[in-house]
Amino acid sequence: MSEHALWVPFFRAIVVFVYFLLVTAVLIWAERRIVARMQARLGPNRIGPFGALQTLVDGVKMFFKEDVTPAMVDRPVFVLAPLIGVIAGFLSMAVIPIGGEVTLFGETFTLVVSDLNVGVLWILAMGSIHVYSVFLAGWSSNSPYPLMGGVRASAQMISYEIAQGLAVASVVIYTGSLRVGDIVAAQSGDGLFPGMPGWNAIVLFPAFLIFTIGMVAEAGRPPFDLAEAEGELVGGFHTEYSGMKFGMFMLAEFMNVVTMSAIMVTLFFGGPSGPTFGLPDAVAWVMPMFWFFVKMSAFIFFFILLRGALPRYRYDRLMSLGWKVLVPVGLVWALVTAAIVLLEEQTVLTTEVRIGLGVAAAVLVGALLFVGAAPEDADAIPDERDPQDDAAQAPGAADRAENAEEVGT
Amino acid sequence: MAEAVSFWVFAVLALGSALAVVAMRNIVHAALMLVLNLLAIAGLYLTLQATFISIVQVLVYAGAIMVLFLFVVMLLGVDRDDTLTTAPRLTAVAVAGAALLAVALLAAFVGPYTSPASVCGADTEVAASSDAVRCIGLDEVYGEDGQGGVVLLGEQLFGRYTFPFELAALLLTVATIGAVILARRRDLDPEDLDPEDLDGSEPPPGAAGLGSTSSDALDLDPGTAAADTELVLDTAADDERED
Amino acid sequence: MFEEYLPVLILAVVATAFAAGSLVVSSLVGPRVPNPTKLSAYECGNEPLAEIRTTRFPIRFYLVAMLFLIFDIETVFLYPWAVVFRSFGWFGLAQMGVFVAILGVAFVYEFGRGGLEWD
Amino acid sequence: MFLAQSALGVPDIAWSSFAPELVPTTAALVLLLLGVAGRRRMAVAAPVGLAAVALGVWLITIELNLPGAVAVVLGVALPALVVAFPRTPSLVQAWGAGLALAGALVLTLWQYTAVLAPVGEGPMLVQNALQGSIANDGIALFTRLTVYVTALLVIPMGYGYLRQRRIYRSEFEPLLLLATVGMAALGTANDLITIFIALEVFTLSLYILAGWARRDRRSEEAGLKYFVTSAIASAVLLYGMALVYVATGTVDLPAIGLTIGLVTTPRSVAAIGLALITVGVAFKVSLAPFHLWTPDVYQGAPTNITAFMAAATKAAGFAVILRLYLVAFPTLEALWVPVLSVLAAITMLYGAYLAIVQRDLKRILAYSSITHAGYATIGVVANSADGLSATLWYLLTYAIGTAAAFGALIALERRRQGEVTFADLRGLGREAPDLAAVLALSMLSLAGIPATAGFVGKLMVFRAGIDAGLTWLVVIGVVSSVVAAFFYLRIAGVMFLEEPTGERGRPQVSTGLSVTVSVSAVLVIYLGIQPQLFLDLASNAAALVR
Repeated sequence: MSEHALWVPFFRAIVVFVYFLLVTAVLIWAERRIVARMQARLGPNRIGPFGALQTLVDGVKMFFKEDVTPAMVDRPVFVLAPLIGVIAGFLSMAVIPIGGEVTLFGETFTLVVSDLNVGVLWILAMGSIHVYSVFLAGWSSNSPYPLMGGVRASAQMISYEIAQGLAVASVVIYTGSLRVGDIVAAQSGDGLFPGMPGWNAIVLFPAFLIFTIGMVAEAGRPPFDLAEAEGELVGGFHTEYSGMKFGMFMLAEFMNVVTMSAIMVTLFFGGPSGPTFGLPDAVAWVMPMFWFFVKMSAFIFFFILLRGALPRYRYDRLMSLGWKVLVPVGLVWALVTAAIVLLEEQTVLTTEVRIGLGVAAAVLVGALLFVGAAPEDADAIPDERDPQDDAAQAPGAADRAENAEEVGT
Repeated sequence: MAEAVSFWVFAVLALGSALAVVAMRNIVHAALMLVLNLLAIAGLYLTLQATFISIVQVLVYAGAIMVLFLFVVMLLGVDRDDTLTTAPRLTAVAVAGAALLAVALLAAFVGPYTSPASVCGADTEVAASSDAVRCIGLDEVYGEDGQGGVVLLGEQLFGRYTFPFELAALLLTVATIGAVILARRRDLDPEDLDPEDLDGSEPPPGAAGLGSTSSDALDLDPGTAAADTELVLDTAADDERED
Repeated sequence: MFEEYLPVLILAVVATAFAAGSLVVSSLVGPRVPNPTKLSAYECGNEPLAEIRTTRFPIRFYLVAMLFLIFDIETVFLYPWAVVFRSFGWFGLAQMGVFVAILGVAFVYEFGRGGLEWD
Repeated sequence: MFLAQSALGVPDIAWSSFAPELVPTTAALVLLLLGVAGRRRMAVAAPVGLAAVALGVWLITIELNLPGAVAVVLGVALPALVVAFPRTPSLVQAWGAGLALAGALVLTLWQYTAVLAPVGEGPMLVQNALQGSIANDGIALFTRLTVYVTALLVIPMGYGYLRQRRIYRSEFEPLLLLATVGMAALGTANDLITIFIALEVFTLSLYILAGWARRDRRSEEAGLKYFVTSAIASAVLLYGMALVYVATGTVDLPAIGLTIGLVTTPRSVAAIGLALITVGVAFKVSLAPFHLWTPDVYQGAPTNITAFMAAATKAAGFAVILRLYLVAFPTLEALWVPVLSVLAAITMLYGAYLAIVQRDLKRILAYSSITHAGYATIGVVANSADGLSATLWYLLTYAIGTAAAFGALIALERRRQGEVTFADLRGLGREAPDLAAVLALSMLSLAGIPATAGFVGKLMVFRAGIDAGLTWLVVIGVVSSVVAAFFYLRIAGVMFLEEPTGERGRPQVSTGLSVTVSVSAVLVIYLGIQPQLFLDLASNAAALVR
């Protein structure tokens, strides 16, 4: 990385920070409007044009709300938990390019906080730090619903972290670099035939599917918002939170949607790359930002649609989906990707063969995915154990008595 | 300059949090301090230019191992007043041992690495003249790859260390078996318990003794068997609590 | 190196300042009217149970965390491999294939033992 | 130099260098699958068997007849076993594991005769394979022999026992096989990383195995205690290895051996690393004062697992000790020889002394195993070819004697349903003369009475010690042997000279158990009166990859 003037890093960091904060604010408003539309309501429409300033007003309102800290909480951790969430959320955006090269006051640089050489791993690492926010919020509240919600949510997050990690691994295998800049650059060319975008989402379709499911689960959004299933767990891990601390969790949650969409666009849809329509250079630098925003908005919209359209998943199904389907499929797909890469390198495959291979692989993995995701009866191994076991293990009651004793102690 | 500053920041952070881990009374607070310690170590790796190792440190240690740790704390239902106490005598022994090791390490490192005669000392002429390869920064070793050491690491891991790499798969397999066995309540394979099996075509060695001497566990009479508790982890599974 | 991480550091500082600042400001300007009910645990209006912390969680969660650790390590091994496997060709693929196959056996075993069931 | 040597491109895989481990590894994975396959056992067994047969045929066509034959036999045996025991999958597991271990033994011998000593009589070659991860030399050969023989003895020995205690699970054989593989790999490991991972493979398996009897508090305790102490020991060992790497810049043992002598190597760092490594390995082979976990763990663990732990871990542990000290740290001899000598002296005296005051036979054998670790260390500190072959030989005889002793204990324990004390031995010579004879024989061998295997071992170790000028240590060893002989002979005496007390059932000796204890008894006598073949092997095997 070449040397820049000292203001450049500050500029990059602050631009990205403000960018994502604004997008998050817009998302909160957009979600309320769109979901309202899906439910034949109006949604917020008083403040600003189409109620667009509603989020701002809500944010200000948060400051003037009482911040109740219940008596039984573990204070330092109780305060720390929402902070971790927000900070990890912002940091995971550090490697995402929100636009192309820009020239400002004689300095030319890419619109990204920093194109770290461990790029994609940075995203995953911040995701794994985010788990602490949820877990610690539940633990420090010292109250039943948050505790369960926290453990549930963190178990869900770590389960899908594996699936996501495997999907990202496929991308890295295909690209051969961990650097986000390289991954974006590798997608900027043509796809299998001229005119088709070289997006990873097409070539690595199964990985894309896994990542899509994984990102919804990671963000804890409907239909995978089990952690705060209000019917069973009230608010989940943040039940005991109020005021600005609650606001932080809300911010982190919505920011997660933005981050996940941005990561998705970066890894699978070519990031800010896109046609410039032969515009003059003076204007062309806007196009990457435009493309990035459009693509990201599409995924944010997808998140909102999911929320509006789908009922909540059941927790056991959710965990089964993650472990029994996504993890094995992700592993196999990573190896298949590597095999395809090697084939590409060693023999000159014709376009037809490539397409054929890709379709075959995608169908195979897709089929696995849907067979696995089918209702439980289809894939459950008949459990021959239990009845025999209870019969054979004569003092089965002793087992239970033991438990009772143990619980009592 | 930046390197020195970040080194000192992370080093102090690492030391302080490590001390806090042993000093904290609340187990979750101690665990959080350990997380901080691991992150500080990751920072030290970063200072060393080993960015890949650094991020893996965050992913695996802070992101996975400590999460497992916290889950186990939840599993055991550790009360917040549950303090970690050690007998004073043991504490004294531990402190003495740690101090001894610290002094030994200090002595061992300070001598060879800082004296003017040392290849790693400030005296660059000595460093240049002798076998100074050990004193170059990782930056130069990684030099070419520009990926924070991941290329170098990969080439070593999959070229030179093929055998231990595959052994690691066996290690993880054993760990999986252990986790499943620990988490399961039942001791036996039910199919093997089926009495018909025992009268099968070829009686397993020792089956003859089953009926005559004992019908149940060998080691305990039924009364104590019921009282004898299983591992806490096992019975802690208060299965219906969650739902 | 330093150049690369300086913006990240700045971002971290800005994010921390934003988050912590919000909390501080809200604690300054927000009202504070405590009462015993507010300060007790929320249990849908029931009298709070006393000792939530002695609750033990199902062993399933432990198993999930353990498996997460195992497969996380496997995933972490995939990254350096992903970057370099081209230079090893088919041998590289076979090497990771064996690794994944061995863990695949562990995975199938676990599946068969019901370790992935959430009952 | 900086990060070991750089080996780019496709590394060379010398299959023969780890061929013996491939069989039990594959078997463990297949048996693991079979254990959960339920009614679909054949769907696992048939393709695997077919693949193995195909592999075997291919091996035979390229003139690798013996490995090919092993693959074919095992490939045929697997489906055959599934067909033969349709209702008792546990027997498939036990037989499968046994056959795999037998295959591993055959391959070990094939490797020795075909690769390492092709002429037969000439000095053994050493093989440095897989870019230095594996060294096939005398240590590797003997570790493999000891470990595979022990595992082969333990499987039939424990089958009935586990079933009767109702603690049999299908994971038992896979775990035992994986532990065996880990130990064998440790015997061949020639760099610090491989050493550590192999060590963890087998200790992790043993943690699980030691806590196998979930309903038995003592077994739980054994598992937990072994886990905690051994994990700490592993951490200390790893710390030591890291320091050695810091000092030398390499993880290859021969390279460490070369580098550590250079003036540019900071010796003080290497010395601290060596000290930590010594603590770590002393824990693993339970040298006093790092033996505190041993009695409780050996007593609590199910007896067949104790037999395996006592016999096989010693072999693996000493393999790594020999390799570390003789290959990597010969230039630091002045540091480790006195330390290890003192440890050995303490171990021999302390173990023998504490064994006398025990009442539980498993505890006696535990302290006996500690004492024997001391004797074996004499061969290490002799720091010579003789010492090396003496230790290797000693571990083999010790393993067989210990396996026989624990086998006899299993029979007694099954009758008694609990711990076995001296009272249970009274008059055993009259009730069950065969069992008593085996137990007595193994005691004589462990005591080192002439005409048993143990005698030859002790003789060799002591001679190596004297040759190395460690007379004081040998004197302590002799004193310790005399003390130890007291309790060994007391066990034998109680069985034959005292009257039985009260009504007791006959000891339960299953077929598998009786076969294994008989085989071990025969081996004990055979190695005692006809040691020449193995002695030649041992002295021939005193070649190291340096």
